[in-house]
Amino acid sequence: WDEPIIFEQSRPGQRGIAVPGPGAPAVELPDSVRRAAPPALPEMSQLHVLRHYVRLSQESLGVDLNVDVGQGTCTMKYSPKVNDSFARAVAELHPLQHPDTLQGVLEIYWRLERMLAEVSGMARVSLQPGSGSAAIYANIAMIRAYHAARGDERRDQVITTMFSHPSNAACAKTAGYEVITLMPDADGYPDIEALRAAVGPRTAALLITNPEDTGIFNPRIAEFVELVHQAGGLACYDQANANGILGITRARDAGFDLCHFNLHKTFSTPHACGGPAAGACGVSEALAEFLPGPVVAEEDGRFSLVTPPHSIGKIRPFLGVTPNVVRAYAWIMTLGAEGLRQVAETAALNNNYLMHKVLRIPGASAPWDRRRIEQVRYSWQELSEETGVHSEEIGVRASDFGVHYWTSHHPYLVPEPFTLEPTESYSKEDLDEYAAILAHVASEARTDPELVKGAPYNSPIHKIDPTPLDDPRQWAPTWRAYVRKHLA
Amino acid sequence: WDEPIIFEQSRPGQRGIAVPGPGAPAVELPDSVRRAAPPALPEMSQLHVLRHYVRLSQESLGVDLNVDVGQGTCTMKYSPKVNDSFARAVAELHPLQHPDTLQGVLEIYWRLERMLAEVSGMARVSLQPGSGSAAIYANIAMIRAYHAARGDERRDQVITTMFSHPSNAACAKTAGYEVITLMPDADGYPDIEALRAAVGPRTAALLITNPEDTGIFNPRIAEFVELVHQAGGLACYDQANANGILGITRARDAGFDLCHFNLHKTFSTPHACGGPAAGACGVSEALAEFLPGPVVAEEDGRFSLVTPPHSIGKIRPFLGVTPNVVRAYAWIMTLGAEGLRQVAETAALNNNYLMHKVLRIPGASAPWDRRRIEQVRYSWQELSEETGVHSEEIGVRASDFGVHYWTSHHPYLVPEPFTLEPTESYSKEDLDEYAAILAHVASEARTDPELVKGAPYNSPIHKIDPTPLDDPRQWAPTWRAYVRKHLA
Amino acid sequence: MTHPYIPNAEPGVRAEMLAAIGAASVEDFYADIPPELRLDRPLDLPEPFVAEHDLVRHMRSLLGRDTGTDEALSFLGHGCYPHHVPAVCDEVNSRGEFLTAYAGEPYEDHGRFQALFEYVSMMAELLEMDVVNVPTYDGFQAAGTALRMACRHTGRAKVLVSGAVAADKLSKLRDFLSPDIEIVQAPVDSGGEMGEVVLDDTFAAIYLETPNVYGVVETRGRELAELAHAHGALLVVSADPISLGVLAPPAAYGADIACGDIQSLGVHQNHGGGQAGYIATHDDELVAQFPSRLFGIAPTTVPGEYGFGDVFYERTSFALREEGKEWVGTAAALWGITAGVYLALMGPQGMREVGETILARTRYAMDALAGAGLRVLHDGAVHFREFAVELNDAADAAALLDRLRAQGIYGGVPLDDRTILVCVTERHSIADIDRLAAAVASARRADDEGGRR
Amino acid sequence: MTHPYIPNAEPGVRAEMLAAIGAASVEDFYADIPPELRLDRPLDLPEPFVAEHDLVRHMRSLLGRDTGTDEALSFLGHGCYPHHVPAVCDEVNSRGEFLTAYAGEPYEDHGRFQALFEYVSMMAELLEMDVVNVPTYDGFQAAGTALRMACRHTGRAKVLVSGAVAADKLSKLRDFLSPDIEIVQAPVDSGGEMGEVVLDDTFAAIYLETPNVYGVVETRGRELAELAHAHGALLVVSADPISLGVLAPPAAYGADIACGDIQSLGVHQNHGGGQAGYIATHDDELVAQFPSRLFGIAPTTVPGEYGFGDVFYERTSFALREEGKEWVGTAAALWGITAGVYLALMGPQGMREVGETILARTRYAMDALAGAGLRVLHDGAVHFREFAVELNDAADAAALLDRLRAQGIYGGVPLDDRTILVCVTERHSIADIDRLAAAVASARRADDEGGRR
Repeated sequence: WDEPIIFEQSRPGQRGIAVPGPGAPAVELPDSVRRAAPPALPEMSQLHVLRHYVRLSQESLGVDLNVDVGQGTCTMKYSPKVNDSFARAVAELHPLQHPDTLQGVLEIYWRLERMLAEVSGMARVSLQPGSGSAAIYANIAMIRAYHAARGDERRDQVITTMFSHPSNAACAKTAGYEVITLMPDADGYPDIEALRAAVGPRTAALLITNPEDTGIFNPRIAEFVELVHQAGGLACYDQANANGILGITRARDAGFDLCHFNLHKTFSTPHACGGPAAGACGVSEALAEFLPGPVVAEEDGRFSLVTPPHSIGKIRPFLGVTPNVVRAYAWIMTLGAEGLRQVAETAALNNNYLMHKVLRIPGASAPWDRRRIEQVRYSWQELSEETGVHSEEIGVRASDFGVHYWTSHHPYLVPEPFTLEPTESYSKEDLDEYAAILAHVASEARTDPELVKGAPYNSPIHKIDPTPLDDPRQWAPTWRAYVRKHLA
Repeated sequence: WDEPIIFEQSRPGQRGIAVPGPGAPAVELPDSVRRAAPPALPEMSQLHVLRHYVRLSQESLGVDLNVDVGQGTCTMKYSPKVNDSFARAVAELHPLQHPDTLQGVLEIYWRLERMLAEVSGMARVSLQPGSGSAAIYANIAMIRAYHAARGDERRDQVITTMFSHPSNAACAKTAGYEVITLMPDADGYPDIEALRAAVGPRTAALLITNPEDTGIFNPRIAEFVELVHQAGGLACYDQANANGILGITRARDAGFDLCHFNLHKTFSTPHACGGPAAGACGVSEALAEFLPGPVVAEEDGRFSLVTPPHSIGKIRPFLGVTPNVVRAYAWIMTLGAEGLRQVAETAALNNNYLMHKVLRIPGASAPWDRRRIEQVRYSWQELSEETGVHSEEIGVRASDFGVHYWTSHHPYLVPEPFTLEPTESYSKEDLDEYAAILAHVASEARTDPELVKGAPYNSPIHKIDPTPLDDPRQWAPTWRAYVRKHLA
Repeated sequence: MTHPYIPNAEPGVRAEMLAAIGAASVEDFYADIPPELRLDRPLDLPEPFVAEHDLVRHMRSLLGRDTGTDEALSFLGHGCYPHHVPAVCDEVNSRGEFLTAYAGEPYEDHGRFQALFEYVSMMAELLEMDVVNVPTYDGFQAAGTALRMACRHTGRAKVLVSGAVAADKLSKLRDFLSPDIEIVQAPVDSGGEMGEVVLDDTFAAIYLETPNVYGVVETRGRELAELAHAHGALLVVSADPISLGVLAPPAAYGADIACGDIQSLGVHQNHGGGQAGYIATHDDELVAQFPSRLFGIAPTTVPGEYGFGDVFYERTSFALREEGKEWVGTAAALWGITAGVYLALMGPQGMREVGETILARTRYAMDALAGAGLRVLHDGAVHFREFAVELNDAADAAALLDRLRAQGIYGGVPLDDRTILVCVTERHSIADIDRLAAAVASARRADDEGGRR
Repeated sequence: MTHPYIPNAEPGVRAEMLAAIGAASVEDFYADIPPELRLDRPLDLPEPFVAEHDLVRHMRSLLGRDTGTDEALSFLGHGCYPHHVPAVCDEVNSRGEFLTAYAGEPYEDHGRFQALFEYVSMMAELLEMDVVNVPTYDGFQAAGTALRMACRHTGRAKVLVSGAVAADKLSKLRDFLSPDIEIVQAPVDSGGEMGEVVLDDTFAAIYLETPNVYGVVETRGRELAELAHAHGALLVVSADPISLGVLAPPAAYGADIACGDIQSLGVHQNHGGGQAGYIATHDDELVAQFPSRLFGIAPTTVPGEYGFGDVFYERTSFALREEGKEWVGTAAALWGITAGVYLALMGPQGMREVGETILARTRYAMDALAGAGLRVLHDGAVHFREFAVELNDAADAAALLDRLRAQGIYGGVPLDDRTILVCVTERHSIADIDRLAAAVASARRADDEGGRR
């Protein structure tokens, strides 16, 4: 589709929907609050609005459509359609209804909190955070509250690792902490000597992902936790990469005090173009009193809301992202303990199978010769040096074949990176197909590098010139700005 | 997408859904009824089934996506999404529930029957038929029953016109009638002299569309009806083309005894790849006793089912295609009398505007210089003679631009035909765009006829070789047959 | 206000378009309609709910007066069945592309053609027959057409129809086979199967259903096929496809035409609006007798690519008007696509398992209701999904069903004053069946006590 | 049985893949996990419902214990609002392509980028500001970030916050602005608006809401903007976008940052899961302070073609980790797309009309409840959608709400023991409001009688 910007389709006098009339006397507004001129929204008939968005939807590539293994660390797995039907069933619930009228949804919260506690080994879980990053932030806020409650105000540093998700560093900084980032050692593991050097009386916490975004599991993780504990700090586990270790190893068993899950990664809720997502915080008994409130309590089969005594307060409005809580609950309930373990084992199997295929592509490598759990950060360094084609360009060309391809977060510690995470959802044939696409593009890079650099050829648009996006005089974050700067 | 046939994606041991176990002792089946070998259905995981069909859906062009004015006579209009939500609300109703538990849906039937009676001027309406053609058949069955009830067994002929939908002829033949088809006169109207010659004591009925599939309204329609009545026959109005005359003129007012509507055309229910559709039969008081049963009766606000005394019986199981009945009801209820008239007037406006544009394309014509109501059967005769490009080829090329294009029913009485019906749903810009596509293809036909003949270029597939489809040794109406004939 | 569904009713654009055409008003377009046929008043229709929210309120208020099978425990079947509908079936058939597509060509509608081709192909595997139609309206229509096909094929005008057929279906057959085809009804034997029949060379077909209207699985298919064939007639069998993971397909015992309804394959009950009919034959001369469209696979100019198109289009009324076979119209294609999704999800294993579960639960329910004191008809036969129970006195059936309904149980479909048809699928848990049996037992105790008083 | 969600758990393919890799078993992949960290037992989780139908039964049974606002007459608001959700909004946001897309590039996800660009562009028109973010989590987060943006921009660490803010929102602000930013709360005047405030040059911002927590439309925005600007501070205004068809946008009276929640724009209540936050500024130096992604339009190699991409990506934590602004994660993009669909459907006319209807019905409800004997707080102010009523005695609020709930009415949100916040939207008909008033009047009569006894 060559679909114009919606404003270009506006036609005065058209409308997409009619609104009930007041049925009561109109209210006169004082000039100070009355809108002077109507907003320049598009005017379109209903079919035209629908058609526009249906066309745009077809120009987007969801899990439902592609072999979505190319958005590494995002755990793009099948989000079961039946669970969407349960999510729709809470559409008309108001969060502040009397609990007597919400017993079903409260029970689901209560059950899911307990199931995630079992999965992580933690004592209590909160489902309030709106995402993984928000859960990381909530964990940091609890860490801050914990130390403050003990009068331990000196602790102003948080330690994380370079291959932990950037939100660990960013959330800690937002919460007022100085961030110390450990670089990987020569083996690709977080550097324990660097940790030893960093911990001390100023250490509030360690925030660490494991396996990291390289897919490498840190075998000395318990030692890391122990070192931080010895220094009086807390250990907080970013379990965004939990998909390969469900039922295999648990956060609390390695000594962690806090952890979080992304329900939209590990527990299958849809990614929704970037949210609504949902996060879960798990904490040890010692930290339970700081959980964001309210949480669900049960007594004699009746469910109610209570706020923990030293709650950090609200992380978001109301109880949580209920449609996703319901989906995640249903997902676990159709898998059970054995199913979760099959998820993990199959995610690891798929990842290792795909790695086996990718590493056979000349020019591809996976820095550090370590085992990987559920994802791999690869490198095209060799191919790039040989052909001058960069990883980003390979990604754009890969999109011509109907798949996603992600390089990595910045900075590119692994040179010319790309990150694949096949999850448990894909078949062997899917993985073969994805590897074949990469092999094909890599071979194009050798035989016809300009072909790769000129991509895309199969997109609604051609190669974008990004320079205006970083130039304040030219950038246009809205149509209004574009009209002013470029069309006026 | 280059999506393989589903059988090619099968992988032993996979499954898309699990089934509840028996929970009770198994039943041993005698050999005579036990299936010997499992059916060779595909074996696929749930995501893979979903992905396959989502991809196929994207390779289909519905009203939601295109300027759907090229499927003339089909009245491809916007099917409002809100009405789908009402249709879903009847998903879990069983048709044989006690009427006390079905008062809502029965009231909707009752109300819609009355509204369609008002729209047509008829006394009673049945919503049982599953489609327009099934409604035509029901009307013929009522005609047969009517004459039989009067002991009038001589009437074995039905008269129709060449530009009435083929189902009028075909249903009449199926019901045992000899079919007489009137050809248009030199003015493009059904030939009244031919009718005079055809009517007589053997005439059971006239089955006629008006406006016909040419978009031409027969101004002597009342005279046609009168001639048939004088001969003792009944007059039955195919109102598949009613979209341009809602609230303008009514079947009963022209003297008709029976009529039918297609709810999926005029009343906006979705076409669903070719059904489920829904039809409505309207009849005069004299024919009400023959209606298919049951119909809904009302007494003191309570609704029940009754079967007319001389009902022709069942046309289909149960009461009708309820999801579509509900949709059609909701559609009328959001438009009202004024809205229906705006529908008609705008359908006529859009059609005449598009005709104005199309007739400016060199090589296009609209045989007979008559006014048109809601559609036009055009001809590329001139273009075809000049360039050797046929109407079908122009249609295939038009599909490259993301629109449908329909020639006409057989036989091609209008040479090199194409039929456009823009309905009320499209904007002026949509019509301009469609006309521009036709103009562009017509100009291609002149400058580069092989380009047009080589189309499509923008489809998932290339030009089809149709010869095997008519050769019993080669045709493959199923994959099973294909494997046997072509892959074995 | 311009209605959201009618963009060009907006006065500005309307004037612009009229000016472009050179028309003074829309009245110009209606000049062919004589004044005496013009309606000189607005249609007498209710005031509309133009605002979507007002419409929603109105519709919810009406539809809220229904109490569906999702709010009760329903054992209603008799042609419309409460099987589990996989969410993926709903997802696919509510995709706007499929829901609002229609009759496009094999290029821009390649996906629609492929989805329907795959549906017929999966049905073909289930049926072990090579030819299956794009769905006709429903199982009633499929049976009617199958019998007309048999008559056209044999040149005969008489059919022998099983006595174990629903009354409504027989009504449809009578109407649809009129005026030229005679229906002879076969008896039902004490076991609930088609009884002894006498055939001669004037019959075009024997028509058998399995499971039949009583839920009885017919066991003498092969015998009837041989009988039919010995007289130059065909065996036409109506079989519910959801049974065919465990039951032999009609072709396996010699049927020439199979037919039936596919509502059981992933389609909601829809108050009876979810029906769709299949007709299947071998790849023989019967192909010429189909009125429906048949979609076939065809090569394109690119080797290895699959296109699709109509097989033997010249059979149809679209091609030949009254010279075609019966007629073809807009029937139930979307339910065909849906049934295809269902079969692909289920696969061979799922179809076997669902059949086994239904067989076992049906038997369990028969035993449970017998235990609750009802007489189960044809208790010795194998039943699939349905069975009939008989009460002692006329009019008992309605009273029992009323009592059950008061407890939120739709106990079954009354076949007559004293016979109830009970339907059990994989959706009914053992606890559901026990609940029905307990409610029946208690209702009967209450009746007995009522009788004693 | 191979689970339908885990294809490669099938033993055959698993073995095949292990062999290809050269691994003995999946244990090989876990060799880095020390034995003492390995869980030596299965997780202790409930028995699963593997069959989809069994899961559906379980979930329906749980969810059936809720009584939603579609089964009651609800006047609950307080941050989550029952506006009409157009069916087209649901259609678009349930499209699998959007529902399951994530973070692709501007080529294969062109439609996602365009839909979000159009959302921010339509919000920009409504707000009369040139820069709007891709949605953050919710209005709480938007307010917190807007205040942090103001502090970063001004280099100050103190904010003056309206006293008419919901308690939960204040809790969020306290947590989120810790530890470095001080919150000073302004009083509420007798009219329900932000009262007199004293500002000095240490303040980064004044934070105002309109309509505020009491539903009162603030009228002194311009005055506060001037006050803030006089001290080198910013005015941050939280405004519900559904009011902006009739109410002046914050930029019109001088606000520097606008923020709020877009749940009112076509998103269901979702038990509070439908929230999403917007933040808007002029195209000035504040752009550098956004943590969220900003999608901009960009040229491609083909003239006239529009591409999209991130504006000033180097602000974000994705680019700079802790050196970015706050953090960016997976927030609420789909609700942004949905709100865009809503705004496109409504257009300028629809937005004006819905605002007028809400204003009129809110006033009608205030008068009706006053007529039913309740004291309406801030009765002289213009209210939009919400207003508070006060009861005579402590704990009366809960008792009244209990009585109403028994009649199927969710009467409002208790702000404290004697104050109830009542919400009225375009979904509430005059008859609905009359029903509430009558129920209140009757409950109070019953109370009075109870009191007399």
